[in-house]
Amino acid sequence: MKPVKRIEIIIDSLDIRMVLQELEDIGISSYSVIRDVIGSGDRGARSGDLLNDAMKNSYILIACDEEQAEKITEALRPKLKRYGGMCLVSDAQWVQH
Amino acid sequence: MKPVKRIEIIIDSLDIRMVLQELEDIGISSYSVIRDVIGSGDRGARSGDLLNDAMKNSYILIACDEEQAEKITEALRPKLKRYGGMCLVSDAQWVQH
Amino acid sequence: MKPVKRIEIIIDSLDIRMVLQELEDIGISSYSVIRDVIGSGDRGARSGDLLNDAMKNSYILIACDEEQAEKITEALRPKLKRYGGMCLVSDAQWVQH
Amino acid sequence: MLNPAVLFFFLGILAVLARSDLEIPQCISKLMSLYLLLAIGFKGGVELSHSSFGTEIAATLLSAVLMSALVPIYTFFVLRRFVPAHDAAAIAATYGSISAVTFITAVGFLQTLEIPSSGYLVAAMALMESPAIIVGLVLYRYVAAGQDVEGDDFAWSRVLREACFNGSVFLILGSLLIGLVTTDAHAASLAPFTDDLFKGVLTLFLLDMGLIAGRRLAALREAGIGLVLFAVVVPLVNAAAGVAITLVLGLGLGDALLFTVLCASASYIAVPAAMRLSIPQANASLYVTLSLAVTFPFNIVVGLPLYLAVLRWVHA
Amino acid sequence: MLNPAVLFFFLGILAVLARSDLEIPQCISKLMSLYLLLAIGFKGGVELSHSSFGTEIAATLLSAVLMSALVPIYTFFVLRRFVPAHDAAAIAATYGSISAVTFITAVGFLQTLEIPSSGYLVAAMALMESPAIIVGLVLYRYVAAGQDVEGDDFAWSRVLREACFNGSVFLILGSLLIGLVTTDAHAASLAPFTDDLFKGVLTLFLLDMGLIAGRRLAALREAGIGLVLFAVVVPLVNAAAGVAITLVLGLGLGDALLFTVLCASASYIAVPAAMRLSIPQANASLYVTLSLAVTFPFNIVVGLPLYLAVLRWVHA
Amino acid sequence: MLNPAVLFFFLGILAVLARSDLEIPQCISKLMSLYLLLAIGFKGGVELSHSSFGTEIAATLLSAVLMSALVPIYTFFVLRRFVPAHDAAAIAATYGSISAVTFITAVGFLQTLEIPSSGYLVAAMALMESPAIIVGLVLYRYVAAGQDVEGDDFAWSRVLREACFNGSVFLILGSLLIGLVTTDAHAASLAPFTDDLFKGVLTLFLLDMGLIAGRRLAALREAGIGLVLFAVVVPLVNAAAGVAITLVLGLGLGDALLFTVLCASASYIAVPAAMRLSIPQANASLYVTLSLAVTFPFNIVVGLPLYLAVLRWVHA
Ligand SMILES: Nc1ncnc2c1ncn2[C@@H]1O[C@H](COP(=O)(O)O)[C@@H](O)[C@H]1O
Ligand SMILES: Nc1ncnc2c1ncn2[C@@H]1O[C@H](COP(=O)(O)O)[C@@H](O)[C@H]1O
Ligand SMILES: Nc1ncnc2c1ncn2[C@@H]1O[C@H](COP(=O)(O)O)[C@@H](O)[C@H]1O
Ligand code: NA
Ligand code: NA
Ligand code: NA
Repeated sequence: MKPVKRIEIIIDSLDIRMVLQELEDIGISSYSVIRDVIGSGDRGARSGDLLNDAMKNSYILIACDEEQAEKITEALRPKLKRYGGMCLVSDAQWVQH
Repeated sequence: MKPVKRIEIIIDSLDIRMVLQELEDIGISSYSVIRDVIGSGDRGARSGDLLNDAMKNSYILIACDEEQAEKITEALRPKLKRYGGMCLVSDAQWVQH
Repeated sequence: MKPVKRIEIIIDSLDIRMVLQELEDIGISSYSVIRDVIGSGDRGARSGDLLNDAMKNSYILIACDEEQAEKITEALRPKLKRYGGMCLVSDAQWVQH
Repeated sequence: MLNPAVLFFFLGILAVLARSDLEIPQCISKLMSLYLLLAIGFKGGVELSHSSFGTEIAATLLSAVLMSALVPIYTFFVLRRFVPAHDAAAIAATYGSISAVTFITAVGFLQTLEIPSSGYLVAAMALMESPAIIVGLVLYRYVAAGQDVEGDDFAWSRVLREACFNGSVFLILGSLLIGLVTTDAHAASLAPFTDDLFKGVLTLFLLDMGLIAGRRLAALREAGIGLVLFAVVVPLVNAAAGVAITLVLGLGLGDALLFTVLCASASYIAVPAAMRLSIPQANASLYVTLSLAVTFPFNIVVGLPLYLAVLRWVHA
Repeated sequence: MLNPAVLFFFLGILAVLARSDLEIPQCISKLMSLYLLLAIGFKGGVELSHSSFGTEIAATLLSAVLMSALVPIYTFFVLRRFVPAHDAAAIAATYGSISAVTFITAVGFLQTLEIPSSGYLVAAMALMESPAIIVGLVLYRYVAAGQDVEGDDFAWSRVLREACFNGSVFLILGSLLIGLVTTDAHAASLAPFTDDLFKGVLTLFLLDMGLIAGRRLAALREAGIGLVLFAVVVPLVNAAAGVAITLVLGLGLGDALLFTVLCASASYIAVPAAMRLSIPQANASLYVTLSLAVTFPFNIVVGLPLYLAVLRWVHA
Repeated sequence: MLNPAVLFFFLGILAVLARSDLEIPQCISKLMSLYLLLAIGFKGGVELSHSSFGTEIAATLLSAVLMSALVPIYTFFVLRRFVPAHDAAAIAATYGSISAVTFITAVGFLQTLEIPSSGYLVAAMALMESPAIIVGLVLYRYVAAGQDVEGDDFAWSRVLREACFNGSVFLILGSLLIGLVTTDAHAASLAPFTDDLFKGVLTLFLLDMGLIAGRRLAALREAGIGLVLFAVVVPLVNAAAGVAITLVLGLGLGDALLFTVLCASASYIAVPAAMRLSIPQANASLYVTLSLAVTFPFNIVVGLPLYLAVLRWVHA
């Protein structure tokens, strides 16, 4: 098992394309996305019940090494500031295969 | 980055309103919810295939400080005892923005 | 609160039955599943937009003790090798109820 | 008689047994059940608007409510001998309440045989969902349970709201009322949706019900032979009571069949949701499986033609 | 006049107020809105293919675009006195743009009254979505905002694409063009889908809109009485302007109503999506709530009959 | 000839190219494909119940199975020169199997031209899904693969179940059998659902297919020009073989077209699912992209009119 950083991002569903583009730009090509997430935060409730993806969040999970984690959080910080959302970093072990 | 507690709750979808109400009551207004979760536990399989939300779970993710985490787990303990489900607490770093 | 291992598995949706069967075989009967996960990895993008569950992932979350975690990762390793996917292990506290 | 809708139900069960990956996403199940409830409620309301509200209707609705309240009582005392009080109460409520899908299948059955029925039976259906839940809870809390129920956060207000305003009751009653006040011109403009598609959607929906019921078959073993028998005998007893009541009330053949089917059917939508909140100790897998994997197929396959034959015989 | 579609809208609101768990999954909402946009676009195109493109059509489309561009300007300067510039710009764009659902409800309303209308109004609808967004952004970025907009990653290309190629505009215009080139035989083979089901799907969809609007009612308090008044008065002002324009253009009654309704309606699909990307500071809850929970119900309940009465009076 | 269904397919592709956010949720795609499979199977069964089972039918079904088994063999040996054995086997199985959507589009195409066809071609379609999968696997495991396949947890039982009982095969065959035993009165009561809506749902579904295919276009570069050519030439070769067989069998024009289209089409539902389980090394993106983004559009746009013209010519 290999120690990795586990990055969780919650961001507006409308911004997901932009974030994935950002990840690609900094060379991250492995990630997982859960598209339908609702919630509540500083910008109020997001109930996910409109006719499009406005008012809905998505969840991104990335397992990567420490250096990449650094890059990702640096790239995301201004986006999170501008568009809202949340980003958590924690530790995990990657089961090698 | 700021150290935070990362609380994960899995609970019956029918109870989700109640849990969110409980969170509001103790002053937690930031959380994320994934509504369609299936699973299996002490009370058997939950296949999520009925015509309503019976037999289905929801997942709640909360990033908060240690004190709030304490409050949340205390408030949830009796609910989990009565209605089933699970609650995990782990450590994470919050990317400040 | 009781320390537990928190196992996260991301695997092809078509393989989910097989993985759950594997879990049952080694005596794990408590788990949660999120069925609709998309992503990208070594085997390219998985956009989840075909007419069946090909090209889509599922997410499994298991809280268990260390010994069980060992068993699970050992059982999954060859599957992950053959079918792709990812498995992370991290630490958490189980809120007892 | 080979009704394609019923055959699709069996196709669904077969798909599960053959371990096929045939599957209908839950939101599609929800769409179909929303559609069927809206259509049946609306059509019931439109029909009702053409009939005059008389004592027959009032007597039928009253009998429906009474049946829904009485069935849980006798079944509860029978069940208590075999299962814990919380399970007995939950199963009793299940059998006192009704299954909208069974009712809708019966309406389709009558349509095919061109036997007329009245719209107010839809109102009877909606009224029969809640009394059983309330009676089941009263039995559990005041008759059976000891320290079990002390200090829990039970609130009648929440349970009553759940019992009376749950989605399906709300939609049926709402659609019925809207149908009642809708002009014939408006109703006609909706007919391609509410009428013409009805049988087809019901067919696809029964395929889905077959898949759902099939997946529950494995849980039957857990329930045991005694409860499975219960799930066949109680509908028959209730249907017999229903037939007797329709004779007293003097209902026409179609209405009598619908009334009988309501008595014989058991809930798997409203009751499980209400029980989870009010008797969480009860084993949901048990009561859902009995009503969904035994009583529902029994009613639509054996029950419908049987009840009709009996009604034809006693009405003659 | 008791239109069942409108009654179902109220049933949805009532379900929220009664705290019923009635709910329509989001993918079903999407299915219904896809269907309605496709059907309305396609039928508009087919009708258009039977009429000759003349100056009346060109003048109407031009007026539509102008209205969509001018409304945000006056509303922006009104709003700036009460709310921050970013919210003012977002709300202004919201009211300059249109609501496809309101338009579709108006088409259903005309069908019931058997008042004819032309297909090119569908084109007008599609053309009115984007100008308001662009004008709103120009006002915000070049008129009002100071250091707010410096150094952000704003890109007109991305916003224009969002404004012009968003899913609903794209589907309406695409379906319109396809309808335009479709032969009558093909159109007839699609009619059971695009025509016969239209009213029924609209009815179920309005139930859903009622649920969605109902859930937003709580947010009205946050908006305050001033903005709620705004959400009723501005549609009336715009409708009055619309009526005047239809007189100048000499439109028939049905077309005039549709044009008026477009002017009076406010967006809650395209604009929120575009605003999120371009003015993320704006409070989405504010502008979505005003258009969805105030202006939309106002237009379909009070507006439609009112505008029709006025148009009948001025056209006479 | 401007068929709106095909135009909607292009609208979908265009939406992707224009980077519009137009999107159809996956569960809606599933609903539409469930509906289309059920409708086509059921109607096929009903038609079949009116025809007598003779040698023509038996010979056609046998030829269909043979084509499905033989196509993978020749394509496999061609492909092996260009791609690794696991990809060759997976692509070979893809082209031996069939695409239900292409078949359904062809049925719609015939309906529009009012060319009659027989129900048993639906059975042929269902029978052609599995043999190709099995032959592809045999080739891979016993002809090509070396140490690759040693020690893996491959189980024929699991793969055969997947190949024969996968959701779409199961639903088509089940619906066909139910259609076969359904009385005309029952079938008529389902017609507004199974017949009248068919073209409309197909149209919306092709919009969805356009979106899905459009998203795969980017992956074509990865496949390379050689494989793209393969994805156009092999359908033509198989179609030619199909035409020859229909001449030998003496099929009518409509049946001949459907048979030819089955030969020419390539799978993107059943085969990808089966390959994932049995040849996980194969690059799914490759074979799905070829069949979905090249062969499928080629068949419905160029193929259908071309094959019909050729068949008309040879049949004359
Ligand atoms: N502390 C938190 N814990 C969990 N989720 C959060 C938290 N803060 C924000 N979120 C998620 O991020 C979304 C946007 O947050 P905000 O920008 O603060 O409104 C919310 O709708 C939540 O889904
Ligand atoms: N150890 C566990 N790991 C992951 N999920 C669990 C675990 N235990 C319970 N769950 C989830 O919580 C739900 C209710 O659990 P229970 O009350 O034990 O039946 C289950 O259906 C699972 O989704
Ligand atoms: N480093 C990672 N972080 C997050 N998710 C991953 C990662 N690697 C793989 N995955 C997920 O696992 C799936 C299969 O991975 P792979 O077998 O590498 O193609 C991907 O589609 C992702 O959803
Ligand atoms: Na009953
Ligand atoms: Na407007
Ligand atoms: Na083929």
